[in-house]
Amino acid sequence: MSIDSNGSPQAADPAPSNNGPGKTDLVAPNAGTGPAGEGGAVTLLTPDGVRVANATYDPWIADLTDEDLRGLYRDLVLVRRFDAEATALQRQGELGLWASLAGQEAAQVGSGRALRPGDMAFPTYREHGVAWCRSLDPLTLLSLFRGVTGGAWDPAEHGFALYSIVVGSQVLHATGYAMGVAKDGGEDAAIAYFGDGASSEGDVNEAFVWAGVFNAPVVFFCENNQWAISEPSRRQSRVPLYRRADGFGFPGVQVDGNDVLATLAVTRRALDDARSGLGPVLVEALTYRMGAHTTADDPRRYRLDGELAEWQAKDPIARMRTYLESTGRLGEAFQSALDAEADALAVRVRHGCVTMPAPPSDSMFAHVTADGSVDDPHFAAERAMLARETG
Amino acid sequence: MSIDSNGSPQAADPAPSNNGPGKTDLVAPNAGTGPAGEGGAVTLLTPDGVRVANATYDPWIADLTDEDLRGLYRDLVLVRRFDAEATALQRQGELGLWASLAGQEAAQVGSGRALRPGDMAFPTYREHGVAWCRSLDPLTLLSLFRGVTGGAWDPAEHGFALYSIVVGSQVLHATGYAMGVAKDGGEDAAIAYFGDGASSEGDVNEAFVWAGVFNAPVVFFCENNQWAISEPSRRQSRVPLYRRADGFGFPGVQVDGNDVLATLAVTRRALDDARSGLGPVLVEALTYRMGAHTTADDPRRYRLDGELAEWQAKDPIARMRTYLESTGRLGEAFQSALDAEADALAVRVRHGCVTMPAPPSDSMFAHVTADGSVDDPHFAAERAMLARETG
Amino acid sequence: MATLTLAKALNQGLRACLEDDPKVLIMGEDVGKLGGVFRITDGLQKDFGDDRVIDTPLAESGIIGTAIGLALRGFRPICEIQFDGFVFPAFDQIVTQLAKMHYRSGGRVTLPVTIRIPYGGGIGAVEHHSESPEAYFCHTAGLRVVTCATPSDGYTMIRQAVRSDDPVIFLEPKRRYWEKGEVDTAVDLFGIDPTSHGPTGPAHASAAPVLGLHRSRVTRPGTDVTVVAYGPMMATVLAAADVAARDNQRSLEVIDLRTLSPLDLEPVFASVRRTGRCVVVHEAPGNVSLSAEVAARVTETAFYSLEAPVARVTGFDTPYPPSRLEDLYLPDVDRILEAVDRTYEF
Amino acid sequence: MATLTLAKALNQGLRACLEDDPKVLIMGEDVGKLGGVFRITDGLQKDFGDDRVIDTPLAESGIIGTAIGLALRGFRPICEIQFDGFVFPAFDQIVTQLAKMHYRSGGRVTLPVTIRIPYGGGIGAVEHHSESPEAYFCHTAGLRVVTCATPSDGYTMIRQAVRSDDPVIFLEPKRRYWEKGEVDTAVDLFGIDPTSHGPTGPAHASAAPVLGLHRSRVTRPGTDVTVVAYGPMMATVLAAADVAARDNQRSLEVIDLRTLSPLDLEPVFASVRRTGRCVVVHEAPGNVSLSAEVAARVTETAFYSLEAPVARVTGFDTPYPPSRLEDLYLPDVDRILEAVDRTYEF
Ligand SMILES: Cc1ncc(C[n+]2csc(CCOP(=O)(O)OP(=O)(O)O)c2C)c(N)n1
Ligand SMILES: Cc1ncc(C[n+]2csc(CCOP(=O)(O)OP(=O)(O)O)c2C)c(N)n1
Ligand SMILES: [Mg+2]
Ligand SMILES: [Mg+2]
Repeated sequence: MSIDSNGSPQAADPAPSNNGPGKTDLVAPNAGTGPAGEGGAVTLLTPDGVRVANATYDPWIADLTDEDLRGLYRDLVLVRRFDAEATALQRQGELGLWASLAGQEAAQVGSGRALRPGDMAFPTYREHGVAWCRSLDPLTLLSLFRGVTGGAWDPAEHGFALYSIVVGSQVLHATGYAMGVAKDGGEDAAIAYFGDGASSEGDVNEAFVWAGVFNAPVVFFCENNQWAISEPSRRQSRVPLYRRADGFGFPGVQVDGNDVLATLAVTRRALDDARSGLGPVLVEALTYRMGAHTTADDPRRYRLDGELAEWQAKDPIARMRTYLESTGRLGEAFQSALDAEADALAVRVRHGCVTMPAPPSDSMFAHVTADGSVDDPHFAAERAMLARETG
Repeated sequence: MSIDSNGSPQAADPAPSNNGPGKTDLVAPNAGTGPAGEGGAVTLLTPDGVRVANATYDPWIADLTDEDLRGLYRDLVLVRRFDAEATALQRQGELGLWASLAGQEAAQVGSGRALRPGDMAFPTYREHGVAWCRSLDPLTLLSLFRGVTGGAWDPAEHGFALYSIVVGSQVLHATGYAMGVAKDGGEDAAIAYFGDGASSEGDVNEAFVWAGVFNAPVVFFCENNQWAISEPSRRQSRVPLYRRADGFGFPGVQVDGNDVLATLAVTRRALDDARSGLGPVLVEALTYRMGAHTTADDPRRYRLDGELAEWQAKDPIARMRTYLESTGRLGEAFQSALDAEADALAVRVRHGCVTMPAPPSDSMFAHVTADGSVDDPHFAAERAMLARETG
Repeated sequence: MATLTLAKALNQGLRACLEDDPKVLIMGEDVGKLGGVFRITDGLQKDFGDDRVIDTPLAESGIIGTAIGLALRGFRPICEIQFDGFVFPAFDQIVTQLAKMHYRSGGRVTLPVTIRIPYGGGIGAVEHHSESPEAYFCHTAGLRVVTCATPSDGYTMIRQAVRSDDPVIFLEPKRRYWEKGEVDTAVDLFGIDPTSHGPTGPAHASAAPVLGLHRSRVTRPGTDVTVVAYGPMMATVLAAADVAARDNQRSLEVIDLRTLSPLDLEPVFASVRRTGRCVVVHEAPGNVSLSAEVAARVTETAFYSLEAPVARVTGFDTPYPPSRLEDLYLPDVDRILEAVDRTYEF
Repeated sequence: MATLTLAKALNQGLRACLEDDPKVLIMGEDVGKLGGVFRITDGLQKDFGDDRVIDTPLAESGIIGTAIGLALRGFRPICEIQFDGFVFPAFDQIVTQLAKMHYRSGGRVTLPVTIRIPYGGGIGAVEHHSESPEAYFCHTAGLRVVTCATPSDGYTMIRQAVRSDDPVIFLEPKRRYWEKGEVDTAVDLFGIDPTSHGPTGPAHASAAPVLGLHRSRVTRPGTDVTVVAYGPMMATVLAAADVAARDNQRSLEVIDLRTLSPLDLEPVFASVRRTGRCVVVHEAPGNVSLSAEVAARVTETAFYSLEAPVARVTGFDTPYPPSRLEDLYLPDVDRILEAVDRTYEF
């Protein structure tokens, strides 16, 4: 496989590329293979940017070319830049709210780039990095947070379902979708994103029941960013979340979610298992929400001393940069081109956001239902009343 | 501990009695210690009525006197007789519905007798055997199925919560109750009964989350009677249900639910763990619903060939009788007295049922809310209207 | 034409749905081998396979949540909720997801999910088996809510509901399952050009016109009082109309709402303008209910025609009582006639 | 007397609840260190410990279900649902368990659980953060539903609600959290003999009488039109009354319902008998809503006093729209005055 630089993954190419990291970079002898307990979270790239060997997962990224690796780095940098711009826009009153992904870029890009075009991702409200990988225009995301739309893209067009705000609800949708894939004989898979907090919702656990019983091709991707607003993840479970899968009879694996390579490898493998009829897999990506829950939140009230610093040392972007630099893969030309691209992206996002037209007032009445042949005079009267009011 | 013959357990007596089965009956060398996988479901009494040794669980019933053992047998016999009478009453139109416990007597009596007076049991709609152990008059149960009450006993009086028809809902109540026990410093425990089907409900899994996180003194007692109406238990999980606990970080154990001694031992241990601050335990009791789901059901439509016969060979009452007889514990006098007691119970139940007065019509309006100081003329008008009509 | 029970008519309607469109699925608890606790899906798994008629795990949120996912993949799931009282674990998926995803997506996503719910009392059941939850769904924008009162409507309406691109809550009056009526199963519901009128519109010209899914019907014409009802209460109201005609010489015009959301009240308004009197009947509790909505709209629209305020006959504002009391709880002929009388007292 | 925001008044009310009774608990998502996303429980965990102010796992059914269990053990839990749109996962526990267990038990079990829900729109939020779900709860027998419009009522009513032996849905108009008003926190709500009037009755004679929890209030007397509202709409209605007085010389009598179930409509009936005109206002969608119920009851009770049908001003029957449209969605002064005008057109 290769990952193109326009943000859409290409069809998988099983042949490992010969200038990939497989041979040259293996400096540390071992790492977790997941399920943890057999060695902890799967890591392929240490916080210091050192590539460590992992017999189980190395083959899953053996095909990556240098260009692919730079592509991943580019994704990380650009989504962080977009995210920072969105946060700034919210502070300036241009967005009603923003849920920052800062700190979670690798978990999102690694898993997002593991997807094939035909797969369907079911996000929460924070998967801007996955949206990016699914070629969704960042401005489309902003239209939701600006209060202009409900988040109105076409899931089928992007392989990316609508943002889901009711915590956990989308995990059942992903499972049903995957059941449908199995029914129509497709080779696609579904991936359900959810947080550590969401793991407590009945819906998420019912999805585990369903997926196990129907052996649905779905990957449950839990971004454990350590917090559900102000509650630490131990308030949701006294054992690591990847272990939840045991109870439902399918594999769970813990991955270093700040390691884009490990996340890519683990998600690819999980998707492959799902596709090949092995059923669901739960991936717990250990990561950290570096910012506030949303721009409405104040993490100073609950965050632990030193925690942010500890996780900053594990920053997903810094480690990828160190790795690429130290292995001579990141030239200055690429870096400055990327900086320019990030700046351009920020400018485009800002301009697009502030010039985004307000929705026409009548749009409030559009698409409440799909069947236009039903006439309802009561509804029509409400609509007419608003039309009169707005002139 | 001893178990009195009036249906109320006495306070625990840790000293093993010296004429208990501990020494004389150990004819088979080993059995499961649960969690299964370490030897399968815990069994202390084989289907042939042979007592097998189990180093882990033998001490938990070492205190049982011969009288206690006969008391357990008596419970099994009487609840089956009551159940059969209720089924007959339903067929004759005296009850609207009946959910038979036939086949599950040992699971219910074994666990019910493991409880202390201060404990609180949270039943489904089928725990007539547990109700018996909690000294609830069988007629009180019938009032619910006759449509005379909503199942209106006082949970606090009996340590037995109301029957719960919405599958799974009561498991959260048990968990909250147990949290309350921990808060008020009590030594009580809660036990939540639920079926294999119920294990799929979000509420049950949320209860597991809660109990784990708050280390609540609650035992989750799943009566896996193989069916949820017409659906086999593999439609709820592809792995044995006791394993669900793994995912939430507390122990799960599988017990032969047709073995009253094993069920008693396993539940006692689980309750003891809960009481001593070790937190929740999931017990999966393997048993079988020998009758229909309820009197409204027709199991011929879905039951597997030979299944009933297979389980009849594992009958919980027959094996206990064989055991008691073969070890000389069941004299004829006891047997015939018990037969007479069963007949008398049946007569009392039948008579009490058919003579049960219909509820006064105004009772429909009683107890909708508790705070009588609120006057609501609208509600009063409805009440007055019915009073006029029934006049 | 065949004489069928409502249960059988629904069963045949569902069979036709499965035949019409390979994307139609049936899913729910015990809908397979057992054919559902009311046998409405009897024989369908045998004939269409367990890939299309699916026994699900016991979790209602899961049923609706996965149905939404299946719909996103292009399927048209028909979900059975076993009894009215067990729809509430699925309430979140219904209200926040199923009802709103089309809107949220700006019309890009359609969720053609039908939720069948046997509802209402009168069968001597224990708690949670006799509820009338329609008000909850009617208050929720984005859902369509319909109910049938006859075998013929059962057959037709389930097919129309499943053809609808909107989520439809399909309420089945369970105590009428065993009542019989004439059903024309040969009717061509969707016409030669199914797009020309939309799935809920009238059939093509050559067939007898089939009433659209979202149309109410004057079931019994009359001149003195307009009585509005639906579902399980229709038979009771028609019986009351018989008694009124015989004992009081009063001619009741009986209207079957059929569609509870959106409401189709034009026939009601027209009727009230003629009769000047209106009684609305349902067995759901009265407080903040459909009868309040109908009363409010009728009053607003036909204020000067009304000789008396709209009278409401409903279940009491208590939980559904133990079954030995349900005959007193449910509106009956006397209570309906008493309300009719009330409209003459003003 | 102190000048407090509604948020602070509720906070102080909750503090008093915790002080009054050691069995009172607060539980919900983020209610501890964070003090809730609206800071209504600010400082309470610090002062009362995490055994009494409990951050729960993220699962609403779990919150209500375990609160029921805690109540069965003798506690009085106050549950916070973080936003209106997130109460639906708990709907089953609320509707089938919390509301009905007292009835089911023949009065032997009481469940004094209070569920606090910040509700309503107007804060520029994303989907599910601006819902008005009161109709669902009002339609459910066994629940009590109340809402406050002022800091003073916030302080008093939350204490009364927590004292009530019934489950109470306590709706807090979130966009009014930061509006200020006078609060008498010294008021002795329950009197010397708390049993004499019940927890929701008037205080003992020596104090200024405190309005019972289930009483509506004439907030602004008037003579021409009766306007009924509650919660977040009260401020809007009062503003409309100012404009009407100034621009049209019309005197609106404004009634704050406060208690949504049971309704206390005697003051409304009395008012309408005087004014002959009635407008009911809420921001929840109109279809099968509280305004329908009020309109139906007012019409039934005061039919011959009415000069015009009761007018309803409500949110539209759409999902709550994206926030840039919410000002057009929510009833405003103009829409209320337009409805007032309508009552003169008949
Ligand atoms: C059903 C539901 N309950 C509550 C909320 C309010 N809420 C929004 S995000 C959030 C925390 C989610 O935590 P987590 O699942 O860990 O995801 P994260 O925000 O950390 O990415 C809460 C409680 C919600 N959106 N949905
Ligand atoms: C929430 C809910 N959904 C559906 C039902 C209908 N129903 C009653 S019992 C039952 C099967 C329960 O199976 P299980 O949990 O295994 O218990 P068992 O009846 O076998 O004892 C079903 C589906 C219900 N009571 N509650
Ligand atoms: Mg999180
Ligand atoms: Mg079962």
